Amino acid sequence: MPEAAVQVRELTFGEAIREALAEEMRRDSRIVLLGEDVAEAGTTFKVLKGLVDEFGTSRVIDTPISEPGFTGLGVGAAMTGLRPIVDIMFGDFLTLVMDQVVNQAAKVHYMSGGAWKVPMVVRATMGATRRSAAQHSQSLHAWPSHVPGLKVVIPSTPYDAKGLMKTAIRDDNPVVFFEDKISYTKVKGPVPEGDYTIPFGVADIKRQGRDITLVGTSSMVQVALGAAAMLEEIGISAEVVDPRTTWPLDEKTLIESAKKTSRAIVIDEGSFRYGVTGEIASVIAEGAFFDLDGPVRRIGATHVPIPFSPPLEDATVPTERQVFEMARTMCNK
Amino acid sequence: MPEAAVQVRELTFGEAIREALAEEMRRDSRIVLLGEDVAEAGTTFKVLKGLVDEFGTSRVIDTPISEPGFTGLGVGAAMTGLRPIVDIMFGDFLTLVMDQVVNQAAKVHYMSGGAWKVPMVVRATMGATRRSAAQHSQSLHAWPSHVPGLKVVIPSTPYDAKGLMKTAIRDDNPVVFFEDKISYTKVKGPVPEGDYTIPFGVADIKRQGRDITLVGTSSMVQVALGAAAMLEEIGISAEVVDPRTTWPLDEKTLIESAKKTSRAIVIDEGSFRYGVTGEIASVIAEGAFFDLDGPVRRIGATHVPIPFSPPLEDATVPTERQVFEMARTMCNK
Amino acid sequence: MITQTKQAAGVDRDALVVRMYRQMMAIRLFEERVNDLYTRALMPGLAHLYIGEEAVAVGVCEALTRSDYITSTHRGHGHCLAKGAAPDRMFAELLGKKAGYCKGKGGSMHIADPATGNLGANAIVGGGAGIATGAAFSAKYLGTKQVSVCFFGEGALGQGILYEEMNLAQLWKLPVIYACENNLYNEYTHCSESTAGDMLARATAFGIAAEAVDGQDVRAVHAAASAFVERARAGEGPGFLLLNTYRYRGHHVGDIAREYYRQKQEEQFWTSERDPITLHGQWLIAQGTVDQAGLDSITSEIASEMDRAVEFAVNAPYPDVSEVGEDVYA
Amino acid sequence: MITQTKQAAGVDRDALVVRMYRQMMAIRLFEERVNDLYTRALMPGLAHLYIGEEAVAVGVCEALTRSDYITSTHRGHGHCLAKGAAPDRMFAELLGKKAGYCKGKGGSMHIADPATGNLGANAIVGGGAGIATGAAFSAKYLGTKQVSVCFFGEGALGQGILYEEMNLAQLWKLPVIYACENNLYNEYTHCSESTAGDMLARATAFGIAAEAVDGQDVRAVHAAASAFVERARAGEGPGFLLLNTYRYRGHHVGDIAREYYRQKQEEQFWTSERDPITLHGQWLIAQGTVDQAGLDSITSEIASEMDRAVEFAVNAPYPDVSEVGEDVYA
Ligand SMILES: Cc1ncc(C[n+]2csc(CCOP(=O)(O)OP(=O)(O)O)c2C)c(N)n1
Ligand SMILES: Cc1ncc(C[n+]2csc(CCOP(=O)(O)OP(=O)(O)O)c2C)c(N)n1
Ligand SMILES: [Mg+2]
Ligand SMILES: [Mg+2]
Repeated sequence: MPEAAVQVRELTFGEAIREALAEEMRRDSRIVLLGEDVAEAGTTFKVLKGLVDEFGTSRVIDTPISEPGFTGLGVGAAMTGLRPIVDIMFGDFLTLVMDQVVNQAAKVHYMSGGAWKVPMVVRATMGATRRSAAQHSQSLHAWPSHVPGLKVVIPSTPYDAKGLMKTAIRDDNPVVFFEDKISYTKVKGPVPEGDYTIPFGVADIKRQGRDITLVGTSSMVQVALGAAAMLEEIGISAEVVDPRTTWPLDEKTLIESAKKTSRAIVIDEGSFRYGVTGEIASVIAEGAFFDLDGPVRRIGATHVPIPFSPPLEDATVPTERQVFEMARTMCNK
Repeated sequence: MPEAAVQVRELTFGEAIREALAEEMRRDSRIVLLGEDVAEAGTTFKVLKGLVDEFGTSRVIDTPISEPGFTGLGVGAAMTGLRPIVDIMFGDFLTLVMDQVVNQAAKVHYMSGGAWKVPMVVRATMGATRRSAAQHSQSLHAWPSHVPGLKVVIPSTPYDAKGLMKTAIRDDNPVVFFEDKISYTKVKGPVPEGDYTIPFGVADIKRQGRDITLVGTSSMVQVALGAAAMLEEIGISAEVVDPRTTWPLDEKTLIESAKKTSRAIVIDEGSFRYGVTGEIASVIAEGAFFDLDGPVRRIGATHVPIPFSPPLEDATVPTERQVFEMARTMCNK
Repeated sequence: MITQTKQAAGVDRDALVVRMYRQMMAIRLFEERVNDLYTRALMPGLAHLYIGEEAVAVGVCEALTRSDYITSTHRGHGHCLAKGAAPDRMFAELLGKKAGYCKGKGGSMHIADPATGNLGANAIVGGGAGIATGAAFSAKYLGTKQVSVCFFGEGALGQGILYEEMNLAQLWKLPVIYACENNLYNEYTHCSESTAGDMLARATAFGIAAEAVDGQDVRAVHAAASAFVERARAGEGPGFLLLNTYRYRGHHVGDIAREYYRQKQEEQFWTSERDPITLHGQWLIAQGTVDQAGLDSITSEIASEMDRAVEFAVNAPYPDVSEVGEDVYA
Repeated sequence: MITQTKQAAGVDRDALVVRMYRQMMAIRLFEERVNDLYTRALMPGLAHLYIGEEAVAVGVCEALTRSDYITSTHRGHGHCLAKGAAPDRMFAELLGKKAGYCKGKGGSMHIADPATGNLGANAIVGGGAGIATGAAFSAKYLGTKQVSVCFFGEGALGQGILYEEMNLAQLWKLPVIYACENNLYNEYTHCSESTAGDMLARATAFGIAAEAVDGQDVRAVHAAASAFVERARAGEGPGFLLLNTYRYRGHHVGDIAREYYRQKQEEQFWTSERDPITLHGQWLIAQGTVDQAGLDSITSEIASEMDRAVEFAVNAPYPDVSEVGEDVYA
């Protein structure tokens, strides 16, 4: 095999994000990172470890515990020449910054008739099963996805995370970027060195299949892939589609996959009701109705606050087995 | 006609809400009203006008402009023996109280294993076309509907508003109650004097029909009824279903109506994407798929921040004409 | 006419004090026309008039350069004009016309203008605090020497984010000035019912330099603002101005019957004894800087400018409905 | 053994000071076992230990009656025990067992107990401020004479809601005490990097009575807290206590390598010179209230109670998976 021009290494999801941030910060001195314990501690998840050594405390900035405060500051900084990235340690704390993100960042461009823009990234985490209980385990990506003016990214692999993060940073709009906590160290994959970007609104078919479409978001892509492997053993060929961004949404790929397979399940880790699955399932149903064998089905987190107790918490998160069983039933096997 | 035991008057939507609050406050001295300019001013919409005269400033309480502060205070008061009703003047300001509503109020009962409860009502407004622009016109009911532990009410008529408000106040859980601003004075209807309640999770069929189901929420019920009248003229019989509460959701009534008519449109005034229509359409599609002639269709507000300029703003809100056209196409007329 | 050039330092004193008169008068006459448009049902929605508070916006903005930043509020026309915006495009915005500063998409509560450093009015009370502080962060990071002013009403002292921002500003020595316009009322509630303790202490608690100023005295406002601006520009960190003032009219144009929340006598006291334009006019005459005829000619000049601006706006076209989907994303 | 009866007034002084020793020791030994459970991988998730700060919770809670309210934090075991909770059900909660205070649904960061007035620990920094203030609102409205204490770390001074609540509390003269535990660190950041100005002034700015106290001196904490509780109970409004203390261990049990954010010498100074239990024990002996043997027997008594509590919890069953859907709605 000829030596590849670009070296591809195995990185964890967290490493891929750090690499994207470091490369972008090298490229553009207007990028600053703001958040609690982002500097020497490198965040509580250690994802930013080392960045402060390279970029210094004027660009990797520890803030007080003031999520609304530093997010609001980020909006103003973005309007006036910087490209701030703010770190919301636990996505659950998005509750505190919705005004800055939704009433300010998302609307500034429109309300000003295009006069101002807000090139800002809000990094937030998502995902349960860390035994962190109800206020540290939520996946709240449905909320910003509902808000015109925002873009929302939910990467599932290290490769996607790096490329999408670069796109997010270079985007002139406010982008909310959700990182699955468990994936930080658990999910590994090939990541090219150096520069590449992945456009928003382009779904990725993570696995080709014929009999059923499994749409997964964030860590649920792994669950879908696991279920697909199980399904293969009983002769069902599942296609796994990862939208990668909830907004913009690649409706075409979703619809075409469902048309091809005639069945679809949408799997997401947010609370089940009025979440991401409703929109995606509706889009598929509207676009592929006459090619569908049956209704688009949905799996989300059990519609309860996330419990601390391990057996209870585990029961709230969608599993491979659950997807497998549903798919099998839908395929009449 | 014999004299009715209970007198029924024509009240506006706003008067019905005031009457419910007044009757409940008479019944239960633990109820207090907290919000900005709720006392002498009776809110900026004048909905509470007069309540302070009857109940005094110890129960109808003007607060500083501190939405997180007084909502959080309401949570604590609810846990310790009161039944607070907090007033979020514009539903857009829910952005400021999501932490108190979502991380605190909604989760206290569950996180404490049932030890504490939060009998609290958060009143908020919704609805556009008041020329109030992007930060004073949003309909954000999809967000709390996504949150386990909350109940969410979106009444459309004075009758429903009164009965549902009483249920909300008597409920031992946090309830977010959305009031359409335009309806306050514009929508009138019969309201019985005295006590009655309407259970949560029971949809109301506002109009019987055979050919198509129009699911409307809040002010969109009026839009659906208007469209139904237009459809009648061209020989299409539309059924109008009002879920009245997004959570709990009366799935059965929605599904049965769609099964009967074989077609459904869901109309809601929130931003189109990842909003209420996605969930309701999915529920209908999952439950009635094999009886449907085509996909469940959805109409929401144009997915843009709400513009100030009248012709632009008017273009964002679902209209009778839009519903009519869509229904006609679906019915092949 | 709104003078567009501003040089805070080295400016001729006479020109400055006359320009401040002119600017205050421009705001007054602008707002009277807003009220008129509302009364004649020509303006969609509502608006919050700045009448009575003119010395605040003018005194502060005359201490700034054109490229310095401001954030403004729901009661924002005064800030906008004082920072140098053109009345015709402002009226156009208030009427939802395409020629407006925001192409009609923002309206009264969201006028923004990069050319004059106006980061935008804000309909969320306290909503500009983060933006203003962030602009100061940029200025410091980029070394531009710009200063940022955050205008807000005393009602915003109820919003926690203000304290978060003041903490950040003082920690990082950001060039931002928090300009608290204390007009005594949060909508229909007196500030004494909503504000515990001492207002100035709300800033000094964070170590921020703070000063109370007579907000009806445009020269006092200008002096205090200039000192804070200079400090901030020199890298010495944020300041907090408590500008004591009064709004003559209702909370918004529709707030006519106000007796239930404040006395007519109170209003009369301020309008007759404490009017910033009258006081400054008297001073100008006493100083011999201008005579009454000079002031009158300023007034009539501005009046005709405003009338032309209204006419422009009334006759300007609405945006095309197809524009509703534009400017959502950059 | 955790003494359950508390009468703030008229209590025998000797009994009080000995009980405070006992309570502090109970917290210390409880937390050591938590760390042990974590190290042995028996505890799901993480926990934030209160070791070093015992005098704060005990000094404050001994100034309260059982029906007075508290809100607590992510570092909440100390408050919970000091307010009278039973260690066995606490350990059970930490292990996610059905017998826990929250049936295993809350875990370390959410223990709540109506029987002892514990409104709950909170994993949102500053998240208890509203709840505590609301409980004080209820107490005043219902005339129950209860007092509410809001415990929070100095990191919560960064959260705007705290200022909103202090404003409300002072405006409405609510019986709430804001107990700020200043252990110098917000996670891995020193408070001087996150807190501008003077901490006490953050409360006095609202007109709230405030006092700084040596948080390693349980008697000083108790005295200051008692004075504020009495004032509050008498209807004179809120108070703010700045309790200067130190956490000996990591931010959470997994935070072992701490050199990058604080010096070993600093830790050593506090543990060897400023340990609240050692200091109070020495005082008790010096006063002749108890001798060393007496203290030792308290310690061993508590140690066995804690061991039994751990055993109970370890052996207790998990909730049944079917319970996941219970307690969502009342
Ligand atoms: C967060 C928020 N809460 C409430 C309102 C409604 N509101 C608009 S103006 C206003 C009063 C503001 O008072 P103040 O800050 O003193 O400004 P003033 O109107 O006196 O200039 C209120 C409560 C709002 N716009 N935003
Ligand atoms: C709103 C919010 N932001 C951030 C966090 C993450 N976090 C947990 S504890 C902590 C530090 C708290 O410091 P302090 O309040 O001083 O309490 P201490 O841990 O020192 O007792 C942080 C930042 C959180 N739980 N909630
Ligand atoms: Mg005011
Ligand atoms: Mg601390």
